[in-house]
Amino acid sequence: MSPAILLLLALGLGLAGWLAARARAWSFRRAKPGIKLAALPSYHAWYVALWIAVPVLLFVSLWTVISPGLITQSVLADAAASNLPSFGFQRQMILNEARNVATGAAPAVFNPDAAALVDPYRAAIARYQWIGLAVTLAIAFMTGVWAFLRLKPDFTARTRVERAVMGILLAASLIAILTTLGIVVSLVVETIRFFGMVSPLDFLFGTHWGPDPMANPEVPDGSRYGAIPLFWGTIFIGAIIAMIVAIPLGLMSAIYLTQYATPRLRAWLKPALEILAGVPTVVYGYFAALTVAPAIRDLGFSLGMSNPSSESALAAGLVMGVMIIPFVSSMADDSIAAVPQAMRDGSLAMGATTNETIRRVLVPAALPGIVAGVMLAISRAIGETMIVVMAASTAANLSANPLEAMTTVTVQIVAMLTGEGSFDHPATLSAFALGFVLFLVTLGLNFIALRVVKRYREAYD
Amino acid sequence: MVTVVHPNLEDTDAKMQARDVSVYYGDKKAIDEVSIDIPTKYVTAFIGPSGCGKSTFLRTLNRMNDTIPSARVEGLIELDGADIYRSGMDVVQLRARVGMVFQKPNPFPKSIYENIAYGPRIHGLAEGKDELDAIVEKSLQRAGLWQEVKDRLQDSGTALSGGQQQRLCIARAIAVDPEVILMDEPCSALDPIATAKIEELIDELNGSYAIVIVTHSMQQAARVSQRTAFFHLGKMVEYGRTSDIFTTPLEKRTQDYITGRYG
Amino acid sequence: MVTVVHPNLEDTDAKMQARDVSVYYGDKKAIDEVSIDIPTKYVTAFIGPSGCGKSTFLRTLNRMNDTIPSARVEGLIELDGADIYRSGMDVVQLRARVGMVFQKPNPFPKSIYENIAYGPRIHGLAEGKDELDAIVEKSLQRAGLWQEVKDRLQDSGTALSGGQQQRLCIARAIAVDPEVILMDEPCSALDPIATAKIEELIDELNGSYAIVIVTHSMQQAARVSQRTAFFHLGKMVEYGRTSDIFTTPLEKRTQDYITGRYG
Amino acid sequence: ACGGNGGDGGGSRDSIRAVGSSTVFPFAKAVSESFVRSNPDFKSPIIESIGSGAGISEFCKGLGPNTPDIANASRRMKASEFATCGSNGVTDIIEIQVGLDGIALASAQGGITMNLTPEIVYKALAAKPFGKEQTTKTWSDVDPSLPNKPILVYGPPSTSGTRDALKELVLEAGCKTNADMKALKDSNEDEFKTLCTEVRSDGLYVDQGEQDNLIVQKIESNPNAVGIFGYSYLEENADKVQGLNMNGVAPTYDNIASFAYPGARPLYIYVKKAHLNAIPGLKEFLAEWSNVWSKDGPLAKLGLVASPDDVMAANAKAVTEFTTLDGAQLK
Amino acid sequence: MTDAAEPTRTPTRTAAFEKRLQQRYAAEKRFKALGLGAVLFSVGVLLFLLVTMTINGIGGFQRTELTVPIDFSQSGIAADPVMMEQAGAANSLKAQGLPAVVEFYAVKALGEAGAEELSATAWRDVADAVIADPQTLSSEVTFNLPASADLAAGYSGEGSPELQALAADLADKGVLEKNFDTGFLQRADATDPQAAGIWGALKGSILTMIVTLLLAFPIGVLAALYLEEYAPKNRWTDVIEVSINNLAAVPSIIFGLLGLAVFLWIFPSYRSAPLIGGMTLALMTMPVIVISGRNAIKAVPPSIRDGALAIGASPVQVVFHHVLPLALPGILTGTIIGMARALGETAPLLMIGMRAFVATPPDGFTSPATVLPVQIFLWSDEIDRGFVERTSAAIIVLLLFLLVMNGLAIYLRNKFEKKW
Ligand SMILES: Nc1ncnc2c1ncn2[C@@H]1O[C@H](COP(=O)(O)OP(=O)(O)OP(=O)(O)O)[C@@H](O)[C@H]1O
Ligand SMILES: Nc1ncnc2c1ncn2[C@@H]1O[C@H](COP(=O)(O)OP(=O)(O)OP(=O)(O)O)[C@@H](O)[C@H]1O
Ligand SMILES: [Mg+2]
Ligand SMILES: [Mg+2]
Ligand SMILES: O=P([O-])([O-])[O-]
Repeated sequence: MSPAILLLLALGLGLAGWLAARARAWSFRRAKPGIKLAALPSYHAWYVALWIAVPVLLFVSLWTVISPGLITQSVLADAAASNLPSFGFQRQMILNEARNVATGAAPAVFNPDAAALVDPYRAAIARYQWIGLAVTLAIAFMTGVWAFLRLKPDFTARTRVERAVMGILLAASLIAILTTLGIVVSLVVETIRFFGMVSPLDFLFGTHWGPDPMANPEVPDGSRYGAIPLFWGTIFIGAIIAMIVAIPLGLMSAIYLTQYATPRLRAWLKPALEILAGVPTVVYGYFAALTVAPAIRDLGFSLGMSNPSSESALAAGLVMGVMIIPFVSSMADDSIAAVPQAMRDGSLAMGATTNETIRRVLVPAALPGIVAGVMLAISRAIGETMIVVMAASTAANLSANPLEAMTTVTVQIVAMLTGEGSFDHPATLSAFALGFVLFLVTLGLNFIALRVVKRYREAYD
Repeated sequence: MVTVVHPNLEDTDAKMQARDVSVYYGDKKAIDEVSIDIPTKYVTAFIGPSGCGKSTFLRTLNRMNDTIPSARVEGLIELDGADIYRSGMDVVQLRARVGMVFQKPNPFPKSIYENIAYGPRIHGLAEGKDELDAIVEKSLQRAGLWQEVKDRLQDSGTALSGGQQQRLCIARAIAVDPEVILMDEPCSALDPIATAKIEELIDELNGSYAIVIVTHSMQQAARVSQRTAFFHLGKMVEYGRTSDIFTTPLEKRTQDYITGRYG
Repeated sequence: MVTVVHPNLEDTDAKMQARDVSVYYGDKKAIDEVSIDIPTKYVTAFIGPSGCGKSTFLRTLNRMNDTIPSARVEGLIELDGADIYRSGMDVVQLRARVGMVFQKPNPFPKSIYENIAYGPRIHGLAEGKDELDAIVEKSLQRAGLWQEVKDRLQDSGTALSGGQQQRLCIARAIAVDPEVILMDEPCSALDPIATAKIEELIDELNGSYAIVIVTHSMQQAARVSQRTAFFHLGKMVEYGRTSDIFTTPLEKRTQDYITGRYG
Repeated sequence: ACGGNGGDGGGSRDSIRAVGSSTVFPFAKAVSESFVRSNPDFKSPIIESIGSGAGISEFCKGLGPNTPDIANASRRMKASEFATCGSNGVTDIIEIQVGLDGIALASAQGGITMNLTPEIVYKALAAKPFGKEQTTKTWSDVDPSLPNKPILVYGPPSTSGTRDALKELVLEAGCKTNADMKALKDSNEDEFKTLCTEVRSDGLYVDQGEQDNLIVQKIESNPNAVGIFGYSYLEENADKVQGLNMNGVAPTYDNIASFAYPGARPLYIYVKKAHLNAIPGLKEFLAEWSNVWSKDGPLAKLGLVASPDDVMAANAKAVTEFTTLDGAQLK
Repeated sequence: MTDAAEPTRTPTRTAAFEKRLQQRYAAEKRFKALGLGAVLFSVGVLLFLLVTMTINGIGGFQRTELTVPIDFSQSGIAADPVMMEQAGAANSLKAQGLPAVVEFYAVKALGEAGAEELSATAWRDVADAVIADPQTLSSEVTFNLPASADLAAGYSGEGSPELQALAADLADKGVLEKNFDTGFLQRADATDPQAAGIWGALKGSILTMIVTLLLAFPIGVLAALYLEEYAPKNRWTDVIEVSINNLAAVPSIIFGLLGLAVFLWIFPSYRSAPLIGGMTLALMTMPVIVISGRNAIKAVPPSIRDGALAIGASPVQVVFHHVLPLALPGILTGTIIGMARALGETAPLLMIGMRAFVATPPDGFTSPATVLPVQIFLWSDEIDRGFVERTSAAIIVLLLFLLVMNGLAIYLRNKFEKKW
């Protein structure tokens, strides 16, 4: 029986329990008019419904896992299965095909061997369907009756149901921890494997990056895994070039929007900035690769360079900077808004002009928040992938010339992992080590930044 | 005119003159046709129950309510005979001439020195470091703060106590050499000892500047001011010598307020 | 015990009894060993200067301060002789029996009907729509709001005027048929006319419910209550018949407060 | 990575998966499209371009739904790879040569033109030409007759068959022009391989990932750059890029078909026989290849050079009879 | 504010002060202009981007087609309606020589050279038309068939001079033109830009987003409720809070690594499937929903909670009857923004294989698929001029979706802002 049907069954049984329990609770009332139930009838109903639905759901999930195996076993026991090929995968495929036909998932068999198995499959499926159904009903009945018998006028059903609800809420918030753990574990495990092949010193301090995915994984060459050029490229593009664009423009935008723009103008310009923030990075990447990079190359020629790169760090950095503008602007906006009005009034009352007030009072006062915002922006920029994948290079250069090609950590992660990740080669695993470094760095930046912002906001409250 | 002006109020030089001033926040009238002369040589106190418009009116005097988009001023306000709301009026200059001290001390999050030096610097009042140092010292001295802070001018202004902060704000206002100083409940965030210091300071400054002080404490008004205006529901109800207002109020509302019947 | 209880206070049925109740916010003691009987048939007023702990004490009576994580209650509070802080006490039941009306009217942003019907619904007080309709009508009538809103029960509760909203909140509290009604400055956000209506309402409800009202207006306390407790700095200073407290206060602090010396 | 058929994780798969060469990729895509339109009952094959080497290594991981059915390769499978396959249970492999391709060296239309030889290419690209330090920066450093333009070559990464072909057909050939190196081949094969096939890593040779398209884009925008990619891309983009002569021979269809151009090489697909019955449509997919690979077929339009007639006939047979590959034939 | 240059200003201070004042006002003006410049630059980039994409993209919604009249009554091809219902219909038509018929009429209408440049799969369009309506076989019908990519390029003024000339020639004859390509929104990826469509990727995106929404929304809302309303203040809840705040800032590619290392390890056979993509993006979106959800919940005034508690509602009832309904608009706004971000996300999906070439739209959550942004990425690598236009067209489709989503979020926010 398909899980969907069992699911519906569970819900149906739950509903039945719900209705029965509610009727029961009402009957207490009718039996003794004026009696005050400890909980509303609907809570009695939910109590019983949960007691039915949860065990049934547990059983159903268990059953969907084990019943295919049971079915297959009983089919294999059938005479028609005796001449199946011995090779596991092919046999599995034939069985699957037969099962698909038997369950109606496929119209007909491709493989004649499978045809003979369709009927045994049908029989087995039907048999186990009945078994599953019977067990489901039995469970529902037992738990349902047990819960039902506990209903009394003074039964505190609400507290119990609410406890279940709280459990669900708690479980939902634990997913966040699980995710973080999942990230850390998946990164750490593979990173440790990588460092088993390549020394962390080579990785962190080497200056030559050129993993060879075809090299023999048994004899990894540590000298090919020096990640310094990647770190440099990442910092150069994300933390230097992009920030040179994003910080002044973002800050000035925030200042203009909060201090100068009329409400009408702001009503138009702010959403425009928000849209800029909502443009997917792949579009920026396309824009960088198609429009900005060639323009920068032409610029390189006009500067007399003999051979400017068409995937210069500058192109990726500039576009990334534009992408970050709205982010910096909104962070700066928040920080400036957090400076008490009294500061602004104090300065204006001294006869300062608006820009003097902004430059000498508001911005210095908001500085911790702005710096934290910039840190978040940097963490965003160095983790950004698509722009650099599309517009930066894969060549690991250690250079300070923005017109040269450079690569970044994220570009290399994508390069090493697109396609088949075979988890036993240092080239593939290096992506996880890079990811781990990236994770740690962005985590550090975020952590500090969030702390600063929080402490600093509290200071003015 | 709705205001009762005490008859035995002698004529003095008026530093500022308000004539039929009304202030609106959007559609709401917060000040209703107030006319008053701010004398050059005295301390004028604005008193009245909360929300009666004291702060609002005070802020019209140096156009600080320009910063509130919804605020709108009608009527005439003159400083030395020149309309401060005329088009072409230079607000920056106006505010340099009409200083302001706020209810909650609001030193800039900079050093004490920088707090004072800020005004002279933006207005270019000092040439060179020495002059600036001199201005800072003089202002702090006038504000009675010099002795307390002279050894720690580089400490942050926010590190001072509340009373010291407020005196710092007064020193800051003095530093740009204003002609009028407006104070909006300058002591309401302070303890009695700090309050006493500020009152002392106001006494000292009296005569050098035209001073307007908003206060919710009648005792304070009685102590520091020579003129008192009583506001009620956006109107100026009564105006006169402080001693007259407190001893022989002419209006029932004033009397009720002074005797604590409402507020 | 620190409280002075007026000697000629006759014994009445006590609906609630507090014995040596102290309340802490973290380390700070906000209520200090207060003992009081809340009579079944009268209106009891809590008066005292701001911050003296009136609201805090009121909220201990229906355990609304459970919602403040730092709050901690010591001592004994009984409702009909049963400790309301005992473990196993069902707070939900307690609050259904001890209703509360807040300083600022806080109707739910739902229809007027739903505002009233919410309580009976979650407590299962009505079977079917008819009964519920009846409860809603009765509650609104008791709160003196029926005439004004009967034609627009589906309008939002927030669309009413402040005074109507407050009466709606009282109706909402009545709808779950409580035994005690606690009111924390129910009129402080209202104009005099709305205040008068609420006071009238309290008069009408008096006798059917044990009512406790916190107020900062001595006039109001005098008008609506039969018992008054005066709080000061977390202590209950004096307790007695309202008429006695206002005419012959036994404690100096009470007298000072009543004559407007502080507060 | 997960073993066996236990539970749902092993699951089944009902669409064909082919991974590997970026050179074969456009042809495989076209065949897949054609296959889907002719056989709407089957699901669309999933084709990924990850390079011949990576494709074969993935292919050889084992049998089952989690491994690909087909490896596309722009070079022949190596004996070592065949052995790995065998040790993982992938023993019956059908090898199908689907056509020919040449590695073309090309520049933008109107860009740099040179008459190259394997020796020049070797000297310009080797990490250590003839065991000496790589010092060349411009083409004229390599050979004075060449233009004085900086060396900038976009080429295939080490996972690709094109790179292998570059090594074998061009670099090694160029390397062997030196007698010492030729001698080295017999004395120390490993050393020879390193010196002759290792590509410089100082940024003048840019390894462009598995995207021959990108290489075309890059050289199109840079008249001084040289790209190395499959002939099919040259043919596809004839309006944008021009082939560079090698030994005086231009990379054209005919020169490749006749093996006159030094970079000519066959393209293959490798199929797991064990999957033939298991994956619906796999047989039909192979048949589709043979339907379209002829000289005037749709693949030719995409730049595939058809195999010589005899080879084509033999492979057409392999497609219908599923003859398996004999490891002994491989190098 | 007053104008500095106004001459009526009476000098009241020293001349130096006056002069300085002029400079200060000039500085003020410059500063303001700088600020406006910064905003206008950003808006300008946005407009430039949108305009470029639109100009390029218009072509992407079109297809270069050749007009070929075919007289089936002469063709000898037969089709009985029953057979046409079946799957192999196209093959049967092929076997009956339909491609040859098409070619014959193409040569007739376009000449040898022109017929060469009919797309290799053009006959399939004819077959589709015949299958849709077998009656066509008895009449003469004029088809607009796709031209080859080369001829399309030639028509756009690119490619070899010969083809450009041929295209001009055919266009003069009125048999070559660009038409709106309805198929673009119905087909999946293809090698030939003339045959490529966006529906496969769009459907992949939709399926992926469904999974993301179904996972991230309930989990995010429940977690937000727990943290904001019930969580005791202790180390555990601190850990949860810190993890959520940090997750919101973790680079998306790291989520891709997680998906690759965890989800694909558990479900290896669902590589490239929307199910895995949706799960990965859900983890990324959940923190966004939690954070915006918490803010929305925080904005519900405590007086509402007090009111409900005071008539005896339990904490769970307070939340589900009052807080949640009131916070819902805010939560939805956050959800839409989070979903919009997920919809535009590319990098994590590259990690889990959603970049394979699949020629048909996915037919379920577990069948291999690609998504819009990945499709854009893949097409952007194609050199063919046709793909440049298709890429821009795909970007327009994606941006339209995002604009609608963001617009909806802004609308919701404005509509429900400050209700209290
Ligand atoms: N920014 C504003 N927007 C709208 N109304 C305002 C604003 N500021 C003040 N008001 C209103 O204007 C009236 C006068 O306010 P104002 O602050 O001047 O009173 P006040 O006498 O200073 O009171 P307080 O003693 O409490 O400071 C009040 O009703 C107040 O609500
Ligand atoms: N949530 C809280 N946390 C900490 N301290 C509190 C809290 N609520 C009240 N307090 C403190 O407890 C003391 C008593 O406060 P309470 O609100 O009970 O006074 P009150 O008599 O109701 O004053 P008011 O007339 O202003 O309402 C005050 O000092 C107050 O600051
Ligand atoms: Mg004020
Ligand atoms: Mg209170
Ligand atoms: O991708 P390749 O064809 O070069 O292996």
